[in-house]
Amino acid sequence: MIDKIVETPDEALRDVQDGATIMFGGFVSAGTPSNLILALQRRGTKRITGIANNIGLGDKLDVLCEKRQLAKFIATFAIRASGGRQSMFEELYRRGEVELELVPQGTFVERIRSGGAGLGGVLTRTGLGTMVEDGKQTVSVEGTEYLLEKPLHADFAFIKAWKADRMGNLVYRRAGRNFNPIMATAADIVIAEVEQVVDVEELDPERIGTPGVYVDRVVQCEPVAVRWDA
Amino acid sequence: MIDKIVETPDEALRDVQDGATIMFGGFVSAGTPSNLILALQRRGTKRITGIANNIGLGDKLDVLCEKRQLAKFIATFAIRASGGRQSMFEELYRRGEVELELVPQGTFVERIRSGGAGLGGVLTRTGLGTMVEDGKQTVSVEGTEYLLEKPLHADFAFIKAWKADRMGNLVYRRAGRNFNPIMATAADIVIAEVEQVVDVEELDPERIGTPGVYVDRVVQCEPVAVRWDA
Amino acid sequence: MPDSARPAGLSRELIALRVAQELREGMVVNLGIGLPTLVSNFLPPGEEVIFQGENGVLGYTGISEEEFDPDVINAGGQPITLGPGASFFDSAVSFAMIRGGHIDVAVLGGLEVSEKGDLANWYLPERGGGSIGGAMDLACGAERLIIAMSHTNREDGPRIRKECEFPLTAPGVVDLIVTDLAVIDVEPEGLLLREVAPGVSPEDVQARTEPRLRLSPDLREMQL
Amino acid sequence: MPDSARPAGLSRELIALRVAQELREGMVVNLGIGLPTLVSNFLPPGEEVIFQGENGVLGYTGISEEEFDPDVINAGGQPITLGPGASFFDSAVSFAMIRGGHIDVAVLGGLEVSEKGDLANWYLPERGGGSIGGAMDLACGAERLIIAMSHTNREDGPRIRKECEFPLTAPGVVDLIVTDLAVIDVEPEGLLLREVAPGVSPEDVQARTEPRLRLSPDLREMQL
Repeated sequence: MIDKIVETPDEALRDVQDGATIMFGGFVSAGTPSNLILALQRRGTKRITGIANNIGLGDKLDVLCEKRQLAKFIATFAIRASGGRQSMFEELYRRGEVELELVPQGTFVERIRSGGAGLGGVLTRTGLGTMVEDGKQTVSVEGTEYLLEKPLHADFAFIKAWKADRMGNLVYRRAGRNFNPIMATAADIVIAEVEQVVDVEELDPERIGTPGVYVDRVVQCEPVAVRWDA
Repeated sequence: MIDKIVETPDEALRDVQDGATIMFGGFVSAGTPSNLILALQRRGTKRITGIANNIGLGDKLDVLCEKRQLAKFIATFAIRASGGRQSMFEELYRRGEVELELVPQGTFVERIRSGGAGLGGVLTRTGLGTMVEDGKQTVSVEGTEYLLEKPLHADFAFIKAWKADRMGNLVYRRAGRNFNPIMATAADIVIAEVEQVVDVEELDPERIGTPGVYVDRVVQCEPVAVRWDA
Repeated sequence: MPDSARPAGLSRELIALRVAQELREGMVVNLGIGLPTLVSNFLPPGEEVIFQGENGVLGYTGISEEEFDPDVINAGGQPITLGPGASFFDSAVSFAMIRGGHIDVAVLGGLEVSEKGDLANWYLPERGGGSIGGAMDLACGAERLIIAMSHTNREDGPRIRKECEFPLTAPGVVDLIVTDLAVIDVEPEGLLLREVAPGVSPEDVQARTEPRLRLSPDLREMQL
Repeated sequence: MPDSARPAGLSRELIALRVAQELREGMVVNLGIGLPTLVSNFLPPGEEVIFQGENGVLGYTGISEEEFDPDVINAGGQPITLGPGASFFDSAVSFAMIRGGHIDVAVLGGLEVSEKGDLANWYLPERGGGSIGGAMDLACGAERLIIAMSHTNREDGPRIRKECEFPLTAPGVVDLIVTDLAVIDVEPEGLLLREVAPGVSPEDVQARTEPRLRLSPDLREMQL
């Protein structure tokens, strides 16, 4: 019988090694695998290349900067207008202790999808005529120029869903989807933090957002409270 | 108040002109807009470029061959091993009266998605080393060769869903999804045939498969009975 | 620097109200972070404008005052209320919608706009970095791009310039600029001053705008 | 043409049974139209193999005998039964799964296979045309590709050839060939005969195979 449930976030991260490339689902408060991020902090894994929509002030991922666990980060939001305050990430970035690759959000998700779908990359107009095109190949299709953006793939994806069954089928809740279903397709090992584990008969086949075939481990956690202060 | 409901399939097709390019959702018996196809037959529109997964023996689309309404068809299934029987489409194709572009199914759906998502095309390994690559550009990404497959876009998409509301939000049923949600993104005018029109409050926001912003017209029809005989 | 005292100009709320007048029933509209977020507050009651959040929501109606639900937010991370016919989807679907030209109007904030419609709004020079978020995709993908911003920067220098000095978000994309002082169309022939804020003269606006403005034959005071 | 009478070989059902032996619990498997469809009938009871239909279904268990539901079909258009944990999705998601290497095993029918693992199975020479369907994507995308077919064509000529004569589905993709006469591995060094059907000799197989077969040191009769 297929059973992908593991007991604790720490056990779920058992083979995450120094130097790993890790995708993190979530968009600010929605669908962020906070318990897995905290377990990664406890584990102390070093020289991580992180891939997530946002890192910075108020983001759970900022905790990975406390002990300088990050070597590089690929994100769409990183340095934000936020008065005088700055995140630990911003501080490390300023000191040159972490590398940052800033990507337009549509390109970001499409590069991940491309990595998960075996495609050679993304042909997009976004970023043309801006700093984003620096050093990149362009391809002309019927007289129109497109930027070639390369696929993203990772060793691990840490994602968050609402419900799961033992087969790893995931159901998301509202705007908790965001990058989670896409990242689940683009990593060697996919670890899902969920609020509830239910019997395999309980999930409606019409509502499954990530089929279990993409998921390697499922861990049930009390959601870490997130508050919004803009 | 937004209201996209029209009374009859014939009214829904009011501006479909000779020479139109039309996408048709559906995979054999599932999610096929049979009532819209029959209305198109009644309308007698000529020189159509059709885009659909399958045309041939037992397919509703074959009726468009009775009065030679098709100039060209882009499909993944067209000529099938089926004993001595042949479809009207196959007969016309053999006589050179309709042009056929055969596409691998993954490339087919990805080209449509690309057309709907403003991308410049698809970079895929599928088709390399086969007749499918003839005359096409290849692009090298980090030492691997990919075939560049161009986006598909249409004047109209005829799609089929289970339920709709007045805003054009669509809910699909089981394997009735197939090409419908993707085609809904890639045509100037999208016409949806549905089994039920319900109040706008009745559709679960988590279950909407095509948001109403993609849909121009909705028509409620008694499903045309389809039988499976392999 | 302009040679006269800066006129008061509109509040952020009134800029949002003026932008809201550009929206019509049935339009699909994305509101950027900051000032643009306020636009949803100023729609005529019952007018069905469909707001999209690029984080994967369609059909929200405004900012929620209810208890915070971390999964019901817009792209600014703010809690939102849902209208009838709302739906949720993932980020790939969301940006396919944006890049594929299915957003009728995007309203974004701006740091600088050039007379050719170039937009700069992602790089924060004072911080030596920035965030792109969905801005580049929205700027390229939306059918119509409205920039809502203060007419001048903190030093009272012009934000509407011959060329942007800051790194671009996208070249040649802005259709309409709504500021605290004026409403300006970006046209192939250059910038066209269509409306001025109450108490503001065309000369006041020109004095705080680097490129030459053409005056619309129908130039008028904003109706607020 | 071979110089001896053709041995009887396995029925379609027994070929399917032999293919089923290659599957393990937890594997994600796509069964092509025709003979491969029969494979799901021959799994040990309770073994959770997850069958994918490229039309947008995962977790079906077999062909249904119940009343026909037009929306519950596999890629062959056949009515299916659903197992626990089944799910539905659209064709873009389905082919992202196939092309992205998330299908462990695809079982397809074949017209010809070359000694380099080239597959030809979409073009029907007798009809002057064909259908590609999902075959090219499955052939390129699946982690392991098993071809289930009759060892010879209608004229008793070999389907396993030095070079395919028919238009290719994909070059260099086949891992294992299961026919009514034999089980053959496609290896970088060429074809390796692993098993023969009951009552069939290695010589019988070689006589009906164009390229030279190497004999596995563990060559044995199929266990059915």
